[in-house]
Amino acid sequence: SAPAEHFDAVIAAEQRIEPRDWMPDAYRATLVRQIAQHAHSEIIGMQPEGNWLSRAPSLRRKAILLAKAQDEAGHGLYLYAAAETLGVDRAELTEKLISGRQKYSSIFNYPTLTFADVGVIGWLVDGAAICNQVPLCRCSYGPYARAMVRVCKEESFHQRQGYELLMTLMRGTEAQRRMVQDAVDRWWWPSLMMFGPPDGDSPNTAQSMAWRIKRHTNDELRQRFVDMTVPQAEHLGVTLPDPALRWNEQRDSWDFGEPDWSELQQVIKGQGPCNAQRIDRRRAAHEDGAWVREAATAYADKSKGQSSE
Amino acid sequence: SAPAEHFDAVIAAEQRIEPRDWMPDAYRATLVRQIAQHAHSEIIGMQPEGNWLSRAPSLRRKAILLAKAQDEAGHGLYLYAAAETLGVDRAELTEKLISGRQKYSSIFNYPTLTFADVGVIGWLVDGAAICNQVPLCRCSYGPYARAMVRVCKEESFHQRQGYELLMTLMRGTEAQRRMVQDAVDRWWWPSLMMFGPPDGDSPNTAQSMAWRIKRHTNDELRQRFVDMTVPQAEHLGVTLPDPALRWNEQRDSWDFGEPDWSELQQVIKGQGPCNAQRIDRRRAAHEDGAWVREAATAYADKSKGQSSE
Amino acid sequence: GADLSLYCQLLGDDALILSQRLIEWCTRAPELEEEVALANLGLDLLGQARLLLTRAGQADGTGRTEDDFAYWRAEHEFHNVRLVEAENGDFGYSIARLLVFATARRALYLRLADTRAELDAVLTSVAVRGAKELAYHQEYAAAWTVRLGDGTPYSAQRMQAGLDAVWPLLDELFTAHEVELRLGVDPAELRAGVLEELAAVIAEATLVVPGAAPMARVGGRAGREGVHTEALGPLLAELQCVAREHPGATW
Amino acid sequence: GADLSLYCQLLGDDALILSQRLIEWCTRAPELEEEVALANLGLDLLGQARLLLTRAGQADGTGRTEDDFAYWRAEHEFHNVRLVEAENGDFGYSIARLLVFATARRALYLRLADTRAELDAVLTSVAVRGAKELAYHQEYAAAWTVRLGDGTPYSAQRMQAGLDAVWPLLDELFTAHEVELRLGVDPAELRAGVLEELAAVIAEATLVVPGAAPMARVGGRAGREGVHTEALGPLLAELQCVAREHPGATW
Repeated sequence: SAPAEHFDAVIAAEQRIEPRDWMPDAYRATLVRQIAQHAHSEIIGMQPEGNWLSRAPSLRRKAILLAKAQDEAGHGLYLYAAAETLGVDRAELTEKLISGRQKYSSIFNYPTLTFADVGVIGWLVDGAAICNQVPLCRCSYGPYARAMVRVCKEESFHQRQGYELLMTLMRGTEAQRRMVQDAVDRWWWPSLMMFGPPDGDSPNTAQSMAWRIKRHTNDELRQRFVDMTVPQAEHLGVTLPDPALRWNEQRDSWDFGEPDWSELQQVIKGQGPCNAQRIDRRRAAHEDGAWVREAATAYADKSKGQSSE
Repeated sequence: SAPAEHFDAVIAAEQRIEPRDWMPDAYRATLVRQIAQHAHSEIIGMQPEGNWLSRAPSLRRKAILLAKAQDEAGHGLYLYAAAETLGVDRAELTEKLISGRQKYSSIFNYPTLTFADVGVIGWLVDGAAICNQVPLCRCSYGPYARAMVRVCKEESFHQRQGYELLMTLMRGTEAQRRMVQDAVDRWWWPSLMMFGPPDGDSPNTAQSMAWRIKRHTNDELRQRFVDMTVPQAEHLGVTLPDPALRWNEQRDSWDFGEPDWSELQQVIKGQGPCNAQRIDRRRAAHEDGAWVREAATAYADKSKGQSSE
Repeated sequence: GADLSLYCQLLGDDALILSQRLIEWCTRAPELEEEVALANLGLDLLGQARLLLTRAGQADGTGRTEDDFAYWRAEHEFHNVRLVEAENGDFGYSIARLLVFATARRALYLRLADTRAELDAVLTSVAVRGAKELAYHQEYAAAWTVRLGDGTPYSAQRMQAGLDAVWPLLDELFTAHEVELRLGVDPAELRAGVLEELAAVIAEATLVVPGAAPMARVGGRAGREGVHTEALGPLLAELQCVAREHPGATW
Repeated sequence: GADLSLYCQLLGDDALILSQRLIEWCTRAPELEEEVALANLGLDLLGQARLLLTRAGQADGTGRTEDDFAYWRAEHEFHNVRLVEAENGDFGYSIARLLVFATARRALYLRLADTRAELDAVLTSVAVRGAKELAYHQEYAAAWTVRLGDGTPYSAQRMQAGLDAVWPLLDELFTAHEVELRLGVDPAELRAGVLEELAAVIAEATLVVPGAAPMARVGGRAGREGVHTEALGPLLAELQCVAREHPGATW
């Protein structure tokens, strides 16, 4: 059919599909799922760092962290808006999040236990997110690609701030250095797992790549992240908790060990240290705010009624 | 009438009226009001000190404070039980407390701002309470008098613990001594106001004394408290914030200044620093616990049903 | 001088403590747009607090930094009004407090921004910028006051309850501390204008201006004199705990 | 030795942190009788914590006091299981946690109280007394579990939700820390008996034994290894704030 040919041609030409264009149902469903999960991750991702907002040990760090939380809420807004161009609405996606029918990135189901975690999340978690997201700036779906351009710009700013915090702590007291190393020990493996299962266990990758949603396999991105991060760790003076980590001359890359996929499976299944807590918080905010949203709607309706009189 | 004569005779003979005895309606109403207010004061009085339970700076002090809070809940229980012998029930009194129709001692509408406040409450507030309450051990209404015997014994234990805490702090650091003096500055005048308005403004005193509920006027008790406390303050090494305080050879008593009755009036009218907070907390506990009490009742009814089958 | 320093602490502490309360809304707001807005308000106030506390440490010659003031003072050394330290309550209470604070503080900043009566050039510049920020805070709070007041019956009740609960704390904003009198910036002069602005918003929200009397002071003292409510201690314990666990550390 | 000290810290930290959570119920309980009872439970656990932490400081020769352990350790130096640090939730959750903890800890104390296999005379005496106290805790929690489970439909739902939420934290009570293995007191041996006791109470409460899987560890570590949840930091900040504001002071 003509619309299907147009779709294929746009994809092949590396151009953008726009909301009014025809698209295969499966393409739409894949995008809705992925963009929603991404939006949910921004919103849930406010919690682990938000945990340190009230306790940030300097006013400057408090301001930086608060600005970051604000950015993340903003990213959530762009991404929900991008998902809405595909014919779903934000309220529906929120319902799916708080009822556990849609996922968010499992990394946020780990606890933040010291202020150094804030830095390590900026460095490793935002770093891994950027590896995942930069290719999405060229994603075949226009609104998503454009949202990602904005998101990536801010994320890399956050990443630099996280690294800068860690540099400061590593130049600080013995206790501060210990905090950083401990945070790295806890976050390293979960960060590697952010790229998803090994390629052999990732059946949807091929289709997503054919649709130019995804550009690289999970293992390619993971390797890119490791190669980028190892020298940064050395510069920082921390040890990555992987005895198998060594430079491979032939591959011109770092070899690294296997993450504990069974722990990831537990977390994905809902048994992570913070799954219940994260969803509970989001649900409580949603439920506690219901009367406020209802009031806003009622007021808007009244105002509309008056202005049309 | 015969019962009225019996009542008068018992009062005159300094004996006890018991629940089944006839008593004038006004006597009953006065006692219900006074015992309920007393019970409410025990329960609300848990809050100012309870505020420091989680932060007590040594485990020993934490244990002492927790035991005291437990005692106060216990006093509330005895006193509500004494009120119930007069034909009211605890649930009804609780409703009156949280709807503001019955009062509690205004002293608990002041905030506790440092750990020294815990000691000063023990010393001054419990001290003033004891001055008020010791004569109540000889009150004409039996159940109230007996409850007071038990309460007074524990209160004087609390008072000694409070004083001992203050002695420790006064032997401590400069900051600790400053905390004690600051707490004394804040609690001295409210403690004096615990004895109620000056005798000239206390129209019910005469009737209560005739009924042998009350044994001394407000001003008599206030003087007794001042005379008892001034030497304790000297021993402690704190200054009582009253420039008019001086020994009166002729009266063989301490002269002292006039409390700020207008501030007390504000607090009594509900505008104290903590009135809203104290009642809100009690109301929240009551409302949050409603489902628990309902469940206990439902279970008790079922069990009764089963055992009578 | 010492007076200017103390005055900067009065204003800086108000901003710091209210910013800390706004931060608590983060991940708890009724809508994502409110997450963004409340964080933004918190950032503005935090920014004002940093400038004011930094100025306080310069003005008295002690060289104390913003962090010295925020993390290393005891509760009785904080000079904020009791209004800003109260717990957040529900969204209605938080909006009511924000409305009252932003209206009063903007009026004050506008007065301090008047260079004809300049106290201090740094303070003037904080006030000029702060007045612009607070205009947005005031608008935001007013818009929500109206939406909630004229929304559903339930929201009207909660918004009214929020205003009623906040009202007793209003008085302290207009009760001069001695340093304000010495510097010739008596906030009592702002009272009538602020109350008028508040009354207009409350009327538009179809609500009633509360009649509640001011909250009593403690032997004549209140927040400005370091006598706070029981809400401040736990707030400071949280604010200060990490910094105090690592004395002398740099972050 | 160091092992005995660490073991006393494991048990002492559990008691200390749960006691701190019980204290939060004070002035918030559903009934005055519960105010008295929960304070009583908190006092018992606090008493156990004090004896155990005091013993810990003797056993390793450092002479650290109970207060040194409670007030001057950092979060990662606390060894309590994650179960005891979780926020109180509603009365149903608190009762569920209490039931689980009291049942498991009493079983452990009964074993430690067996003088034929005595590790340490002080520990034995704490265990003997503690087992008696915990028998009351267990009875109290069981009675409420049954009342709520077999009370109203709403209370049944909340009690079940409490059990469901607590269940993933059960596993850690039976997962041996290396020091427990070295001392020959593997808590895994208690698992079957404790689960049986719990199942009997839950059956009487007409509720269902939850099937929830254990909460994941973090790179293999959890509470015993100093890797806690986000609930512990704020609890410790509150617990420690006054003591830390006055280093070296005596109370």
